[in-house]
Amino acid sequence: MRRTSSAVVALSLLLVAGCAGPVRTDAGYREKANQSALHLLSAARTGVALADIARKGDAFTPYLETSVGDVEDDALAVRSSFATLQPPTPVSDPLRARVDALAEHTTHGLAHLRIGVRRGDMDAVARARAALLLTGDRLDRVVEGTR
Amino acid sequence: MNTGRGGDDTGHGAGPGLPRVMRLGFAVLDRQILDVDGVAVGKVDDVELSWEEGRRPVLSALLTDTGALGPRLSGRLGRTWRTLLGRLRPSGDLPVRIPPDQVHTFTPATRLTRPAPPQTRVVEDWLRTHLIERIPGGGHADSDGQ
Amino acid sequence: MPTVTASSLLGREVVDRSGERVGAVHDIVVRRRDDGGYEMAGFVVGRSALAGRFGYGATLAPPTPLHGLLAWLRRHERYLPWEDVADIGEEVIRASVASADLTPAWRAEPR
Amino acid sequence: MNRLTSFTLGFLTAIGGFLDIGDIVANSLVGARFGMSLAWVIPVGVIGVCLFSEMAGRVTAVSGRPVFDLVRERLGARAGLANLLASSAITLLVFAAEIGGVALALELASSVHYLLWVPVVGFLVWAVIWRLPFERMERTYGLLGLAMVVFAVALWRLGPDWGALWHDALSPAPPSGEDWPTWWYYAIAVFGAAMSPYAVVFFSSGGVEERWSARDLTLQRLNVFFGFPLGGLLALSLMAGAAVLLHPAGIQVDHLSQATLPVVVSLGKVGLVIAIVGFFACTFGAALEAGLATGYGVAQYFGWSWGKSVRPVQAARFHTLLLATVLAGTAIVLTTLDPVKVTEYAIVLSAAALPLTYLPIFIVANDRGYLGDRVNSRFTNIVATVYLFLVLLVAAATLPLMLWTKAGQ
Repeated sequence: MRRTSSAVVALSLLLVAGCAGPVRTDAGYREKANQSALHLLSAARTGVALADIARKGDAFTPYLETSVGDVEDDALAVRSSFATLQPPTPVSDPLRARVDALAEHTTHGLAHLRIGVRRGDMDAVARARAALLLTGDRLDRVVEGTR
Repeated sequence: MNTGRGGDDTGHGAGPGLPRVMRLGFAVLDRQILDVDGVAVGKVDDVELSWEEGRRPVLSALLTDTGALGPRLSGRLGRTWRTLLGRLRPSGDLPVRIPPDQVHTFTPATRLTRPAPPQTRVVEDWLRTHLIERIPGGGHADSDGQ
Repeated sequence: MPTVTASSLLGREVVDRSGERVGAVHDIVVRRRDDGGYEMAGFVVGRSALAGRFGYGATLAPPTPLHGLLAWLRRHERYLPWEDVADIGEEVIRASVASADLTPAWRAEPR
Repeated sequence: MNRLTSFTLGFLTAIGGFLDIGDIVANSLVGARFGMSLAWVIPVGVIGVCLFSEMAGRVTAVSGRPVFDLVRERLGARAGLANLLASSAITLLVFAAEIGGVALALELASSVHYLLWVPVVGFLVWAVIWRLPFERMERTYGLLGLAMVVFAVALWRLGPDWGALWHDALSPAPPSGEDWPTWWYYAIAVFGAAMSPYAVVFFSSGGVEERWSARDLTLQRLNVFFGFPLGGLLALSLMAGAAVLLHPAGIQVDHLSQATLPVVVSLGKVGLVIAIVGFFACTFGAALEAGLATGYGVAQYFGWSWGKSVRPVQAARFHTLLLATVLAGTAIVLTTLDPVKVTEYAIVLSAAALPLTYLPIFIVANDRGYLGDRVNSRFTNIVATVYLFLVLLVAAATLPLMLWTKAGQ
């Protein structure tokens, strides 16, 4: 009983703490940027893998649509929550600009991929793949640089 | 009359038969009650002891049903429990009493020599007639499990 | 005819002749009479709620590596036969003997 | 049915029945994020669940008493009720996670949003519990769950560097960029996924439903001791597939679709179809188990008549409770909480709740009054005591780690 109620309290605390709280230091901001880049990287690389699968005809359209849609939603959520973070000092401004731009590239790339998959347009899928691959590598460098 | 450390001395029936000496909390309390047909009646929610002045107390009844369980869940939880049940069954909530001479064996489950007392089936019967019987297939036996 | 429920006896405090605390009621021992009814034989009294609640001492043996631990937890366990009960009160059960005279094993009771 | 067929069926059921949404999510997620560095937890969990199920199965077969019967009996009315409430709450969460998992598998196959599938799945689960005989229900979903073998085939087709995988598995430390508390937190998740208490409650209650006797004991033991480790191997191949393909790419598993990537990349459409069938069977089967486990627990605590093998009209309270469980579980998923996140919490909390059911079983497995000569052997007792301390440690560490790591973020 006591365990259940404390679990409920813990859960609600986590849900509150999980949402992006205010960031007061540049180091804290870097950590948030690192987390956001990690999630974007995961989304972009998933997009690349799905594009490969689509081009080889290795999966059915409903699967591809759902899978791309899943990571596109993730990337959009990361992008909007990162955009609402206030950089504590101007020192963080370049990092903000970089991650923000890469977030935009990721969501765009995934949107193009989704459109291409749905239309069965393999040229569009190939273009989206190339863009996501490039974005992924850049995100990788951000992740390494903010560790 | 010392029975030593023999098997029937220890509170468990090695087969049918009643133990000579047993611990109530260990061997009786909170055990499943099954009636003569093997139908689950409830748990031994409490045990009643009574005595005549100057005599040893004797085991006078096994108590079951929410009326016996409620007081055991004392504290805040127990009080809530009692209020809740008071609302469900306003007609007084006396526990169901089972005289010890109706017990065939105590462990591992309390087996009775009679069918279940009717009071133990009030909620069960209500739910059956008002809900379960009305869903198609309610009377269907799960033959593979038999 | 006075009645009492087993659950209200379990956990009740037990003191000896001089008022010194022996422990709390862990279990109630009953024995079968020739007429088939069960009568009270005595109380198992102990201090460790953990060991007492699980019911060690009857058919239940502690798992091999925990023998020592359980024996240690049960070191205060005593058997209080009905003959040595002076009074069953609302709060405490009073014994008519000194706690040092009580034996640990409930089964060693002469019957 | 002759003994060999019955053994084969039971054994295959145990392999497929081992996996559920918790195993799928935990092992893929951990493989993608931590490589093989947490692979050691799977054997620890599998040995634990074998031990736990064997004790519970033995007590059930010899005495006919399932888990919550014993919980009430050994812990008493109050502690037993507290135990029941905590266990039921967590099992309900697991049930919701499984329903969400079935809906997600259907979404992958149809691209119809999973929330639209949830009521359908809820109804199907209830209908199967209501009508399908116990043994057929257990076998169908266990056998279909064998489709998860596709993950082992996929791993082999991916052609990993086995030496490197083995080396990673033998270096239990967080990979760069991850800290120790998070690593330990996910170790608990993998442990909780392998050693799920609801499955043991279901297993022992199922023993009563199928009327095991001491004679069935050997068969049950064989099923457990061979089936569960092989199920563990499938869990390991889920983890290894993710470690080989997703970990180097930096892909994290936040969705069921990402867990299917190793199969689709190496086996294409055929692999995808089989994997979706496997997901469906594992999660649907586990939804049935978790739903029934909630009903079993409550009915056993109060001593009601219960079970699928009696006609529903003879177990009205039990079936009303099951109906309420299905409705509550479905409602939890319909709140749009992410089913994958619900799963993560459910497995971690299951691990924390393990002592609640493990301890009473362990105590009773040493009661000669119940088991006569079939009480735990000295060896079993030593191993079981080690696991007792392990589950207590896990239970104590879970909430602090959850808070410290913000649930593994």
